[in-house]
Amino acid sequence: QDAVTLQLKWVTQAQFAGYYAAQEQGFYDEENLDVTILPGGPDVAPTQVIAGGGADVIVEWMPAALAAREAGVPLVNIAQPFDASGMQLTCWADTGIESPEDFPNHTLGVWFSGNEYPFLSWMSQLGVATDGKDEDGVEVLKQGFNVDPLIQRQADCISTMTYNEYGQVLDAGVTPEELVNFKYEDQGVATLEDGLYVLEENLQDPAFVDRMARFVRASMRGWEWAKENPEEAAQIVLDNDETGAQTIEHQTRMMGEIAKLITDADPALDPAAYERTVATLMAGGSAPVISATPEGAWTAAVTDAAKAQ
Amino acid sequence: MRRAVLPVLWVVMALLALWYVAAIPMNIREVVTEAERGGAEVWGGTAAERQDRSAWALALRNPSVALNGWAQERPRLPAPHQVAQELYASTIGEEVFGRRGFFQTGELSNRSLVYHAGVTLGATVVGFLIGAAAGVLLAIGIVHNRAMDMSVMPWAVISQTIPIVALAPMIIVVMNSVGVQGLLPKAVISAYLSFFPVVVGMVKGLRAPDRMQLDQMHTWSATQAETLWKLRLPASVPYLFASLKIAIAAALVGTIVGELPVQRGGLGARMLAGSYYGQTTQIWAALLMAAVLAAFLVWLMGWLERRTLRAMGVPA
Amino acid sequence: MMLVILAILVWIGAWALNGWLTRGGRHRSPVVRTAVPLIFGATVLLVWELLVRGLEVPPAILPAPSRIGATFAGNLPILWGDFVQTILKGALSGLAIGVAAALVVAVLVDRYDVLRRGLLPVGSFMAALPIVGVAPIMVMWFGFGWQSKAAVVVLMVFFPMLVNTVAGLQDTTQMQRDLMRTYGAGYWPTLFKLRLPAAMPFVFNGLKVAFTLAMIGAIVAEFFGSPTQGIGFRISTSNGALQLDMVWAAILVGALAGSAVYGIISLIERGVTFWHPSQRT
Amino acid sequence: MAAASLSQTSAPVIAARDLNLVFQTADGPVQALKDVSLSVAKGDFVSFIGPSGCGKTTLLRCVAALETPTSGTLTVNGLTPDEARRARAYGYVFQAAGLYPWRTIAGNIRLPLEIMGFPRAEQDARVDRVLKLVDLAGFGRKYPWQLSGGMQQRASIARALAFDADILLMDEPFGALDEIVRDRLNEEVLNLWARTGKTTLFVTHSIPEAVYLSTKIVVMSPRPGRITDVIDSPLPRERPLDIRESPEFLAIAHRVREGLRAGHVEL
Amino acid sequence: MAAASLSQTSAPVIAARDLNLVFQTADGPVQALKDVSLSVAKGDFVSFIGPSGCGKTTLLRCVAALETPTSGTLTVNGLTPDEARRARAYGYVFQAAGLYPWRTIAGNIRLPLEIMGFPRAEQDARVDRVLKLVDLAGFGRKYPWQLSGGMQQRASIARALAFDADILLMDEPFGALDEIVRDRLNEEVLNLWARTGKTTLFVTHSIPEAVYLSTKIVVMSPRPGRITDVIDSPLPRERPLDIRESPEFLAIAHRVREGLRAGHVEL
Ligand SMILES: Nc1ncnc2c1ncn2[C@@H]1O[C@H](COP(=O)(O)OP(=O)(O)OP(=O)(O)O)[C@@H](O)[C@H]1O
Ligand SMILES: Nc1ncnc2c1ncn2[C@@H]1O[C@H](COP(=O)(O)OP(=O)(O)OP(=O)(O)O)[C@@H](O)[C@H]1O
Ligand SMILES: Cc1ncc(C[n+]2csc(CCO)c2C)c(N)n1
Ligand SMILES: [Mg+2]
Ligand SMILES: [Mg+2]
Repeated sequence: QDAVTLQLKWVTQAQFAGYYAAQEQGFYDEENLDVTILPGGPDVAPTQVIAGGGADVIVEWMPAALAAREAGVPLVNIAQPFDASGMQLTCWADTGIESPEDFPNHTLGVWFSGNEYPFLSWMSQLGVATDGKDEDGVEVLKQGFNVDPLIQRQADCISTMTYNEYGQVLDAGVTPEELVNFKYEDQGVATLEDGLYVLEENLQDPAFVDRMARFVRASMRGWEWAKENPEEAAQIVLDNDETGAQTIEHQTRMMGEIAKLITDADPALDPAAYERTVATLMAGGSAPVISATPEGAWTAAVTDAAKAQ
Repeated sequence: MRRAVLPVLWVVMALLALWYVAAIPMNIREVVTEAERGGAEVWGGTAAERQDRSAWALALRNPSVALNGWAQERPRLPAPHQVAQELYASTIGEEVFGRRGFFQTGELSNRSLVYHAGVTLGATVVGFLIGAAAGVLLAIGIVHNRAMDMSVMPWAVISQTIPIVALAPMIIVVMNSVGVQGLLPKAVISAYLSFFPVVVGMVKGLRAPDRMQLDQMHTWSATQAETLWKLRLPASVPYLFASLKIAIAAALVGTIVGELPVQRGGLGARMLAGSYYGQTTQIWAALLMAAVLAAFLVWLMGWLERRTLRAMGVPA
Repeated sequence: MMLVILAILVWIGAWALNGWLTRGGRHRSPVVRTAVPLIFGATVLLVWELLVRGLEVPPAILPAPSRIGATFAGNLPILWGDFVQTILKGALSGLAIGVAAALVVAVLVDRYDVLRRGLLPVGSFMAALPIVGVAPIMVMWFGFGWQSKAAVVVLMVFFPMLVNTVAGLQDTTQMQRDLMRTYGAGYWPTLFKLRLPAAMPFVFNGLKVAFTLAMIGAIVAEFFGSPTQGIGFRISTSNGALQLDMVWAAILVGALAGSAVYGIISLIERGVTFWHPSQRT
Repeated sequence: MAAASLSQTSAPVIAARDLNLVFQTADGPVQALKDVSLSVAKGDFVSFIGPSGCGKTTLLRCVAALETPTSGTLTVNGLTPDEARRARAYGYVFQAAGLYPWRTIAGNIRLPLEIMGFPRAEQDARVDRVLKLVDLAGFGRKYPWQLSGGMQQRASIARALAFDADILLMDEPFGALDEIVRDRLNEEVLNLWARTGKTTLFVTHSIPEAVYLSTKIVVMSPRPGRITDVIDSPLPRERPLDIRESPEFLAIAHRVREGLRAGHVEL
Repeated sequence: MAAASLSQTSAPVIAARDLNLVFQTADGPVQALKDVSLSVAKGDFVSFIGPSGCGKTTLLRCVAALETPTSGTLTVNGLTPDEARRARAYGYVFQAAGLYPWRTIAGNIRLPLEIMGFPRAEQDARVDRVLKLVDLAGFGRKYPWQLSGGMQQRASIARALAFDADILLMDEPFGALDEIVRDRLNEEVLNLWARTGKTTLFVTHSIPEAVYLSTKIVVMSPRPGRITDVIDSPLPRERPLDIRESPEFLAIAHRVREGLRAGHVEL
């Protein structure tokens, strides 16, 4: 069997159900692959892990991947299972925020560690400063790992994923009517999330490309299976969670929301979505995320091979 | 015995009482909001307006719901009995009745704090042993070599002002990425934190023999090794144990910090997971478990110290 | 490979030099006393630089010191902001509150035996507790600003400080106490004229421990939520963005600040406990 | 008070009758003092001598109200020791100088004066006076560790003298010093005593020292601590150091030594 | 060696000529020994007496090769001190007993034997022998803190005797003990010396002790440390404690005291 190490972007949760499902259902075995799945965490940068040789392939968001590319880690997108972005800004309705124009003079929670790029890009397109609360600026907080800042009203808006944090807000007893959501997807600043990235030099090796093709193929089967069997998929995730902190209810719901982001079984990257992501990141105002249009940051070679069987 | 235990009991009870009292204002905002959502008439205006009111005012003016602060699902400050329940549920409860508990599967459940405490304990002990050994060796070098004393000692002090725990994620990830995984990266951090107190204590201890004792060795033409083995090391034992007690507590902190970024079990991972899902009670339970572990480790050092000293013939 | 061999040679050469400098009576001269540790530090940096270059370590894993230095010099305003946020606001304010509280409680504990026998065991239990675990809770309670960092610091420094101070207040000899009694001195004169001065060496020992803890607490708490500056914020975000040179520059800020504050505490200690044998050389 | 003391023939400053003191220790009770009776007249210089552990220190501590006898009566100036302590009747000098290292010599001498609330100017005057008395004028601003052991011990005596206590209690004040320095200080103590006329209780291990200094020598024996001999010295008040080679001196010393040897436990 | 010592008239074990020793300190040089010349014959018991800081310890340390004189010559058994040290010529007894608390009395005495590589059986035999010699048979398995100060000091002497050093060096071995215990130990040291005939150098602050023990008394004066008087004792080798009240004894004591007082610095 060929060994593949996959580094996830975040902790073990239904966001990665497809990979765990492929593992447990034996899809990887059928492709003659021995896959090791490394969970991530709040301070694990998958880009760093792959740069140091700790993984063959990583799940990463495109902004972080392109930024890493500029920083000297030549990452290439080989597949894009997630078609839509799940990121949004969730605000209390009673703060008077009804549209992005109302953001100034409010406090916004944002994820950092490479996830702040879409937000900064969006704000610069809106012409909103991010260095303090005033008439045309917002106060930005480095949001921690949970939704407490919103519940405790320390922030007027926080970043949430449709499949995870938003559900946690509702779990805390808040009703959807009390909230206003701004999906990045709707604001035209969506960036591609959860793609599979490898190091450019490895793609020279046909054996590696073949191994990745089999990996992508099996993974997509995993995703298909997970979408069809959300409860079982959630249970598989739970069994793989080494912290033992997840609950089945939460993972089942997450699986449902994740399914909405994987609109088709095609792992190929949509060039239009790619262009839009790059455009968003280049529009980062005074400090764009990436300064030059990336070249060769994605390839269809692997997905083509995967589809070819 | 009674003289020793009773005051501790009083203090613990006072702390518990304080804790219960504090839980009311700490949780009152959520309690009131919840009541409001349930359709109750509450004092204090809208949720946003209530933000500006004092917690005690809210508690006193909404007396019918104030005590709900002791039974919140996601409290800011869980009441002591909630923590106790969680502690029970995630130890005995989980292992005995849980789907993956010890009684079902013959293995410790990864949902139980017993399992996580074990993971943390392993890395702590390994890290502590590495750190203590390195510390003792470095101290021996420093005592015997002036160049080492003068060049290393100032940097050892400075090294402790480096926020190593802030480096922990990077160390973990970097080690991870060169293929070192699991227990060792965490142990490296706990070793780093535990080596310094050992160096300081051991340098002091190895230098504890006075001029007279060293001269005595000299008149007998003892070699450096003999002096080390028969004089310096035995003389340093009390200092060694004093610093080992500090070192093992530091090692535990190091492990827990090392467990935060990589969600692979351990009390640190557990605390973070609790934080990630807003499960304050779970954090508190993990914290308490860590405290018990710390107390146990420090006690263990004390016990070893007493055993060693007794074996050496020093009066209790 | 050449560079790696060079690194090894530099290391051996520096040790030989330091060995030579510290032999004979030379080690007593103040010049040698400062030169030796500096040579050691410079050697470590040089060897690091050579190894990183020689082994071609990717900058995303470990940047060379020269690069870190350049980043540090190029981002002084940002790093200054981080320093103010984390050290001045978070660590030092928390240290001040925690130490003050510990001193007051220590006097009470020293006065009332019940407290000593009750609070001290609980205190030493708490002192061994990995307080970093409360960082997320403090961020939840006190918000994202420096206040939550200060709260973590207060909790971290309180018990070590308390235990040290209580030990210090009791570090008087029977003779010194008896002397006070033969003067018919009451509680307060004894406290101010005997116990507090006698406790000072312990207080400063505690302060040195507490200070390192304060740094750790303030920085780690920023991992759980912060405004968009601070040493911990810089380290975690730059690390996520693979700007390791920035990570190390932020660490350098921490180490510089740490060494400076340590030095200041030592100086004050020298002034206050000039009479203690350890200070009298 | 005055009437009462006049009405008595001996007017004892310190009167102890049948003192007993038992320490309760982990190993059981230790009888430190057994049936000790003693009376000290005003202006007496009383030396206590006896093997280690015989209760010399304990007896002094009882007088200074630092220990409470288990039974028996003890009065100081007709008061209980504790009342006398609160009336600041004692100047206590310990074996080690026991100066506070964080205070200068003058600061150390001033300490009891501060506590007793003397006005500032008076403090200064007294510090100057006693510094001169013990021959340390000019050393007031030094710190204790900057002085030799003998000078420290003199400073500690100065401290005990500064507030004009009625009774000077000295517990082996020169035990840690070498013989030559000790000789010198013995002479000075004698001078001081002649000049101030203070009632003095003095503990020592040295037979010549006890004989040289005292008007009354109390020999004690250990376990349980008893008084075995009380010798009233026939030596004149004026005593040059050479007196120690005189036959009277040697006779007393011999009597003390015999008393000691009799009471001494087997090693 | 034997031939050499027979061929000389005095055959000195220790011969010092014009020794000088200057310590370089932060406050400038301190002359600890100045022009010290001395010769000690085999079997002598030499006491060194002098005020604190006069260089007694320094002189002993030079003999034991723990310090190196700045100038002058010093030979021990015809060898340099360092060669003599390596030949294990010295048994050094310090002021405090300096026993290791983690070793039993026997273990403490065995320590130098272990270091010198004596075979195990021989070690045991020697430990037994010296324990008996200092009257501590049966106490071998006790720990130091279980013994009185006097017994500890005897154990420390036993340790110095165990490996049959040629020369016994004692630096104020009884300084910390009370006078009665001290008397007893003085008698025992004298006995021991009579039995073993070891050349002994003995530092003390006590005039009676020096006179009582020695065949030769060296009086020193401080700053810079010089020898001011060397007194060959006319006392017989056999010395009961009472000898201390004899006129010869007092005469020597007087001479020592005068010598001391002359050299003593102003306090
Ligand atoms: N606080 C105490 N608790 C128990 N026993 C005590 C205490 N103080 C003294 N003793 C015991 O009482 C006895 C007398 O002690 P004390 O200190 O008065 O002797 P001393 O004559 O002053 O001896 P030294 O010459 O050694 O100073 C000793 O056996 C001692 O162990
Ligand atoms: N290592 C040293 N460095 C500097 N000066 C020293 C050192 N050792 C001794 N001295 C000085 O040398 C002088 C003689 O010291 P030494 O210890 O020989 O005196 P001593 O006669 O043994 O005194 P004591 O009776 O107090 O033991 C003193 O002034 C002392 O301060
Ligand atoms: C510190 C930190 N906070 C948030 C994210 C963002 N993020 C990326 S994937 C994911 C899972 C969805 O719940 C989340 C929250 C991050 N990477 N690091
Ligand atoms: Mg006493
Ligand atoms: Mg000496």
